[in-house]
Amino acid sequence: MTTLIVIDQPPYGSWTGREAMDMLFSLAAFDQPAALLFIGAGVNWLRRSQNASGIGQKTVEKNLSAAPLFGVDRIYAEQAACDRFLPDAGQRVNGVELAPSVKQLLDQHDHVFFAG
Amino acid sequence: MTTLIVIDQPPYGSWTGREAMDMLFSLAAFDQPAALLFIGAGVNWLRRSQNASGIGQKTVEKNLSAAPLFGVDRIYAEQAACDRFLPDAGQRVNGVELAPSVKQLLDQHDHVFFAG
Amino acid sequence: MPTLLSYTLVITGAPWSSQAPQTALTFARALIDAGHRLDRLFLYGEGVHLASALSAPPSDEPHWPQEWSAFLTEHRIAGVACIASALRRGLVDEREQARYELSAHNLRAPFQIAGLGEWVDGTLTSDRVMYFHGSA
Amino acid sequence: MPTLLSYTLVITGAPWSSQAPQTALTFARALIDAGHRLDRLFLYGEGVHLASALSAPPSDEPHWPQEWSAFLTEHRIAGVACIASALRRGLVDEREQARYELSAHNLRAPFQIAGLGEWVDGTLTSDRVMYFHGSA
Amino acid sequence: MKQAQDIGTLHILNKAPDHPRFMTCLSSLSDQDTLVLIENAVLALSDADTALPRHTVALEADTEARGLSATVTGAQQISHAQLVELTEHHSRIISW
Amino acid sequence: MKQAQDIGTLHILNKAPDHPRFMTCLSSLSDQDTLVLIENAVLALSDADTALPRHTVALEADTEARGLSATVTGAQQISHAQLVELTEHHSRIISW
Repeated sequence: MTTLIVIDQPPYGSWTGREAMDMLFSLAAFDQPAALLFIGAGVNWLRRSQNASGIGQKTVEKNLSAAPLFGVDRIYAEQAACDRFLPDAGQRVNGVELAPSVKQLLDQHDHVFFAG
Repeated sequence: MTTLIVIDQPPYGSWTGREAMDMLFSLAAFDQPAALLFIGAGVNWLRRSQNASGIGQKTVEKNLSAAPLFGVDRIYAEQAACDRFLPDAGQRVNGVELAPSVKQLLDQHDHVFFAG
Repeated sequence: MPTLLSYTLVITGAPWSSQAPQTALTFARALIDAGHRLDRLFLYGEGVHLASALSAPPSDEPHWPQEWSAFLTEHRIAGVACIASALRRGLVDEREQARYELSAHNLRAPFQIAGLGEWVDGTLTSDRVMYFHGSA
Repeated sequence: MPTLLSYTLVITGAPWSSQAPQTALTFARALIDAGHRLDRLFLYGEGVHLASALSAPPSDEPHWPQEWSAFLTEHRIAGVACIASALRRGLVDEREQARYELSAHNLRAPFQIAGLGEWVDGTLTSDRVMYFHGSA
Repeated sequence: MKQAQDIGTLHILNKAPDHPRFMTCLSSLSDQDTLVLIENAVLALSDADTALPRHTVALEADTEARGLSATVTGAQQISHAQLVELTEHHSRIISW
Repeated sequence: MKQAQDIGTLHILNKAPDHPRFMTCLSSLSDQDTLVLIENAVLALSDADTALPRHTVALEADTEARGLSATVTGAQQISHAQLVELTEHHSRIISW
């Protein structure tokens, strides 16, 4: 069974994305294949050079870069949302695959759920 | 000082609108002039014939019809949002004034805040 | 006659900021009435507030923590609040109270506190996993 | 030199579901540093969770209830959680615990529980009233 | 990766029509999928700006609460028992 | 009903650009108003689909958190101390 977790909320404004990452890592810890998809304003998770110390939080970039180490299969980002918020590939963290069709990606996974 | 409370969330899906009504009634209890403005999907508060017993809640229509009794000055609804969700005046509860311009209404009040 | 199925329900929306606990409860009752089995209710994120023992809404308002608690007890269904979500948001049982030297515990019976492994187990063993989110 | 002003801050967004408690705290520190006065912090709706005495986030995460509590205590500022919002959501002091025969109380000092009159008073007497909502 | 009994996906949507997730959901449906409107999403039935897909149903408790049950023409109204039946017949369910 | 010192309203906006309240806010501004982007709203600075008004400022702690502080050109970045100053000079403040 393959699981896809979808994040459409931007980072820092709420905790839902972080808690979805915890779910992702739990699946990986139990050797369950899992991937992550950022859509809409959620793609702002993927911007380089974040520094959340001024708002008293930990930078989410570190959570993300840990994903491959924890056995997370793939990190996808909606193409249209990247065109809107992060058009230049150099603005994005490494290892992100662009998804031209959200629908197609949803169809490829057995278990799909949103981060709250 | 006149206060305008703005509700842009539909009823039942959350408690913010109800809690904003409590704020409205508190102002009125202290003889402070207060009015209510529904915008966007919030205009769905104003539909007739609601019956929330099947979802275990009290129907908000009753909260609304109490407003004039409690000394609330006016109830406004954004014209464009009504055109979208409640185009027929007969669908709306009594005593609602249509506001063609949200901006103008905000400008007419000293203290403006949103229901959460 | 349909095949009987097992379900895991996950609630992430809080009572009084979402309709999720109420929708999930009506759904849970309907699935039991249809002869299916509810393996587990899992509370995550803001959903953990449903397990509060201290909620005291006005008597003419719904009391979702109480209603869920009665339902879980009647049908002997496990209700689990995720430990990480719960600790952040101030929902603790006696054990966590002691561990973190807190002044009280406020977890409503029969809810328990446990890790995300309970949710992973649900995704692996229940026939259906359904999520009840907030709508904002 | 600017005129010194008085402020009432209202938080409606919950810790861990919104940035509101953190934004409001940084703003509150800046207004005190500028010589202004904070009359009162008023917690409403989901914002009442900021007054939980039982929050226990991981030690490397921000602890907003603790930080706000320390700030209010240091500057002798009133922190008020709306009673109706708080009772629904399971935030109670000793008095409400007794009145509703609950198993515990979980209001963090120096927060108090009081009615919306405190907020109305803020709108009438403070020079500025500012709202910190959730962003979802 | 699809289930054996491929009758499409059951999409359960609870967001109001002006929520960004609402449109993402609508644009992610296949012809054989079924869309269930619950909670705030039933307001789409009264929304002049929203065109709903063919296989749309709405939870009656939610349409009734919002004063819509008498006027709805765009979707069949279903009970919670019928929603349970839909989940019996769809092994793939997405909650939006 | 306007205050004596009429320099416009201070609008403090914390919603992401795809939130319905974001557009309502932008369409409710007058020329003499000031818009402060905080929290998720600072993402508008990187949003190809949003045109911001002339008097827009953004809270620097929030642009930095989101990796935007180095690239922002559409708005002045301000500290919390400067936000306090703005609230000194505006008796009329709306938090969106």
